[in-house]
Amino acid sequence: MSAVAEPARLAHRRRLPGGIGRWVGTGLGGVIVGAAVLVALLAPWIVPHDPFAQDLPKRLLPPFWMDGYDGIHVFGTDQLGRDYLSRLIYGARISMLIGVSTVVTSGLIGITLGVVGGYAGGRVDDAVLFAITTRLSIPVVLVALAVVGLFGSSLSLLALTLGLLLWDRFAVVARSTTMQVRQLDYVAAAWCAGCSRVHILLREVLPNIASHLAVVATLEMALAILLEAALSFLGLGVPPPLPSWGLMIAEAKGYMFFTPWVIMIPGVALFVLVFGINLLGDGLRDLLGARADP
Amino acid sequence: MTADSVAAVAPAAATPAIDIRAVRRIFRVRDAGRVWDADRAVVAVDDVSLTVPAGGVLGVVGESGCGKSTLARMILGLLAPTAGEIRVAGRHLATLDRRARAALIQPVFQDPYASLNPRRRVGDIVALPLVAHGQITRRDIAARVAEMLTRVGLAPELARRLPGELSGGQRQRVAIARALVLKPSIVVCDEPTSALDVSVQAQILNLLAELRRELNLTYLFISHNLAVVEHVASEVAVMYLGRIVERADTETLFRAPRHPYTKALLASVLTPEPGLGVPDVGLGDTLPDPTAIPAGCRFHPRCPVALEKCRSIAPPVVDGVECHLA
Amino acid sequence: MTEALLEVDRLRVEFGDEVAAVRGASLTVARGEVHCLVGESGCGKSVLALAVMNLLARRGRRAAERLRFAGRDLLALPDRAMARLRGDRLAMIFQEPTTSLNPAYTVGSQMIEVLRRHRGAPRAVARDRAVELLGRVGITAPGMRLGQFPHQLSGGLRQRVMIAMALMCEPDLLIADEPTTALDVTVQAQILRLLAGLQRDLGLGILLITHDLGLVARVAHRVSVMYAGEIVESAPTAALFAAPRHPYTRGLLACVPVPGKVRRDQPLGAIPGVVPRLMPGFQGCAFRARCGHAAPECASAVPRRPAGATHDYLCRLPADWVRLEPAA
Amino acid sequence: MIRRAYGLDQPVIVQFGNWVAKAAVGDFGESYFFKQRVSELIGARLPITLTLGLVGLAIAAVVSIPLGVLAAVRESTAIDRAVQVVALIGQAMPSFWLGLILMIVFGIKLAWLPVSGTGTWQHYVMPGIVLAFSAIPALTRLTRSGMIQALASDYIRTARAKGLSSGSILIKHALRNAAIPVVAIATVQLGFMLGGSIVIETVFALHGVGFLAWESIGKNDFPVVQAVVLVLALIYVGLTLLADMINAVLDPRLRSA
Repeated sequence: MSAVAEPARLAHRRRLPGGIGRWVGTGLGGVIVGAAVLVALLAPWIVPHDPFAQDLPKRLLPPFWMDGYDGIHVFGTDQLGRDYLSRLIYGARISMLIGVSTVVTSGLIGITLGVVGGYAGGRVDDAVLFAITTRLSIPVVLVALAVVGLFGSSLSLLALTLGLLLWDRFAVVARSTTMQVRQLDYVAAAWCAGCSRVHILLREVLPNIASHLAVVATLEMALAILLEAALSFLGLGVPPPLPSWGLMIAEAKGYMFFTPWVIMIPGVALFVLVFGINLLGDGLRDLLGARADP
Repeated sequence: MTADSVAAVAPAAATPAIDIRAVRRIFRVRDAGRVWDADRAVVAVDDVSLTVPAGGVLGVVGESGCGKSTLARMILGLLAPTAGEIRVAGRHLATLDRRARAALIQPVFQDPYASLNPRRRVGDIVALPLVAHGQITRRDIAARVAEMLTRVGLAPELARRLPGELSGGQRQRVAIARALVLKPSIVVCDEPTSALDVSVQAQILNLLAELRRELNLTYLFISHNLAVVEHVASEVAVMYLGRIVERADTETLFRAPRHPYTKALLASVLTPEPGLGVPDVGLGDTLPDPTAIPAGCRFHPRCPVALEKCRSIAPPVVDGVECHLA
Repeated sequence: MTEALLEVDRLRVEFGDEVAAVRGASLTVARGEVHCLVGESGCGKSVLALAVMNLLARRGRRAAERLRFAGRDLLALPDRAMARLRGDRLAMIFQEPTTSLNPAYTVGSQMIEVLRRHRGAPRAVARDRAVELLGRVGITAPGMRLGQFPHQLSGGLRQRVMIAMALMCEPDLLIADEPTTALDVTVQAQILRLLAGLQRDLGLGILLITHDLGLVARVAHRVSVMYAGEIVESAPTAALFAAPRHPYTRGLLACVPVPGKVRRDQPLGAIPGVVPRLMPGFQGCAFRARCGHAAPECASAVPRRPAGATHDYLCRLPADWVRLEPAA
Repeated sequence: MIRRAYGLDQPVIVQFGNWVAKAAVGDFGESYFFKQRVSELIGARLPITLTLGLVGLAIAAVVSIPLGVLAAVRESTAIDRAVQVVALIGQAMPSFWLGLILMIVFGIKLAWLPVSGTGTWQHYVMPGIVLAFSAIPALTRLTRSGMIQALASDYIRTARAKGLSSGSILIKHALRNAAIPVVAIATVQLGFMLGGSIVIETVFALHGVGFLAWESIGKNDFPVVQAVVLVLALIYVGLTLLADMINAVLDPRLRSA
């Protein structure tokens, strides 16, 4: 064949950004997130022991890589003798639940506000902008703590609170990308073609900002998981005896100078999950050519 | 006799395709990042009236920022005029519902990269006006899309492609197909070839001319390129800082321009004739600023023949020319 | 014969293994001449200029038989020495005056740093030179303009500042890449008159890159027509417009609507198809897919034919084919 | 009786209105637990939190700006990837956990730094580092993307065509423009860091307003909590205004019309 490339074809083929390293990173992120989803879904069937069953004589048993491993509790036991691996698996469930529900709630609020403000402009947009600024001025951790402190801790309250607090980045990104897309001529052409506003928003604008929003979703999910852990660590998140990773670290804190692995195991789990979500988000950002900065 | 009585008496053929009365558009702008500043008013289009007869081609020329695109967007219904009224085929644009408007008037924009939704297939893009119009079966839509694509010189198989797979010229053909699929009578072409290479520009201009003859279309053709306008338009309106300063049929305007600005514009057209050198347009280095329109004749700060009265007294319009000296 | 200022011989530029942007282009700019390089978007004309300046993007690779400026071999010049040459003997201005000036600094500071860098001139001397040059490019109240930021100037004024800045060290050659494309027509005429005047008064050589044949006809001494990375025809301006030989040049000229020349309601001449992007290793004439005179032999190496002492073109057709076959 | 003394028998909206009216003149009422004016409590604790925030921001800036510049200059190379991985690690690190780890290593194993408390400058080192971790990813990415954008801009091409030295191109022409968004975000980031300091102050028992708020929530001492939320929100608003002003100084386009 000749070496003439059809110009259009060439323009369409996107150069792989970042090379092999980027693909490895994205793949690793995908594997971590996929594994976490599986573990969370299958938790009741894959736990080796009852995560809530206490066995006080078997307190603080070391994990398999340390001397004194008993051959039964792979990651050892906690200060009440509960199987650490089983609690870790149930903890993944809590993290994923909080992550997903927060993203759904905050995504709905933020995307609606951002798209409407960005598309309508004028006073509507001023109102949206004011809402965003107000929200940003609220210290999230403190308000979430106060809400839980006031109404008592429960998993659903925590999920709802975080969802109502973490929509700002969705709104900012949805607003700025909508404003960009809105002034493109294909939106004008759709208007001239007789399309309704709803059609234009759903069919012309949303598909073209979706990639940016997908990246924001990963960032927010990671943030929500970290916040839940932090709140639980402070004792005002998920109530005991639920095995939130943050709560596990808090409960183990008193023993950490003698048996450091009790905080290492849930901490590493938390780090790896959040790292995986962020890796996936980073990969998405590059593959879709999206951006998540305001 | 008022326009209404004309429309009542004469058959549709005598109704102008586009009829604009005293249209004005003011934008409120705020400097970026300066929330504490008050908005400033920018008069983009100032008291413009014009008509385009059915089947005619009105070329609108002028430099960037003169208001020609704002005018086009008002006629397309994308922007509401601040004052004045716009009629399309004898009907008030403001009272038309979106489907009726779409069936009458359609756009072709400048940048074929921004005017096609990158996430939709070519077939869906061309079908959009038909889908929005409703009452047409899917099979009919597919047939009309294929017919339209062929008509603008594209293979019907391209319907399955995404815009990203097409060249600039092909994209502009898709945009033209979308504009014509509802069989409108008026097409507003806003700089339709400015983003294209000369060889492709010629293809698109030829296509637009062909389609106009066959479908008996009316064009409002906006361009900054006088050579292109001379080639396609039957009448020309020259805009300067939001006003039409000269209006004439194409031959008269190019043979005997009367407004000093039109003369300068014509003088700056560089035809491929070696040895003529670059003309001196004599406009000085002040440039028009739509946020600070001068008193009197708005062209006087750049005008090489301005008189004292041009500084303070707004010029009258005589035979379509807005100038004290015409 | 006049002295050759810039000699480019069989320059090749490739970006990775995917695109050959310039494929053996040759041209010579004489001292004090306006040489126009004309072609459609993507033909490689800007890449050629950037390759001469050694300003290619990091993935760009250049190679040539010869690349000489004022007798110096640019290919052998180390990067540091090349940087010393740029802005001094060899200046360049760009298409977008709006984005080509740094928004964070005043016009004056951006002009002054050129003279300070290349001549080590004291600030006051550099400032005087900047004022003088701003006046020279037709800017009124140059002293006041020096203290202004780029956003306070119009597009036409910014391009004049760019030109003045390029002249700070009295260069021998100015490369101007589509300097008027972003400007209004009336401003374009002013800028072109300015460039033509500078060439005349200062004996400045100009390599002017454009897609506008009208502009070429009015300002160029010599024209090189570029297509798909090659110079397909090169001639003195009058000769090129009087008797273009390459089918692409002829097609391009037929495409341009000329007021008073082309009748309305008659189609313009058009070149069918689109410009191809060529991979490294492409053989034969790049225009053959769009050419009405293509023959099987066009797929193999095409000869460069003379059509006079300083006129040559890249085509299988003999020099007298134009007379044999009058323009359609 | 106690309910009436604190006005708690009135409708919520009236309570809130009263509180806002008093807060506007700097009167946040009295703490239920500490039996002390809330404004005095906060006034005593705020300097500690502000010090922690500024230390954190300083560490973050010193680390992330050079990293971001380096990554941009070496875009799409192994160095760039490494910097981005560092940013990802920072983003994924739970701050309270990092605090505990630092305590084990530097406080107990190496015994270089105090584990908790407020007394000396050493008390701010570990909390400062942990707090910096929360800002480093954002600042590094922003510096990197700002520099990449600046380096790809037309005015950098002009600077190269003018033959300027690479140092002048990088620092004077590119970094100056890339700094505009970085400085603005860094200012706002300080607001977020103050809000986030509650976790770190609690971990290190650093007696700032965050620690105060945490104690008060545990004791249902709501006048204090309300006041801390309001003070942090006001500081955030003040910082956004400051960011706007800094932007106006750095970007001539915003300075004059």
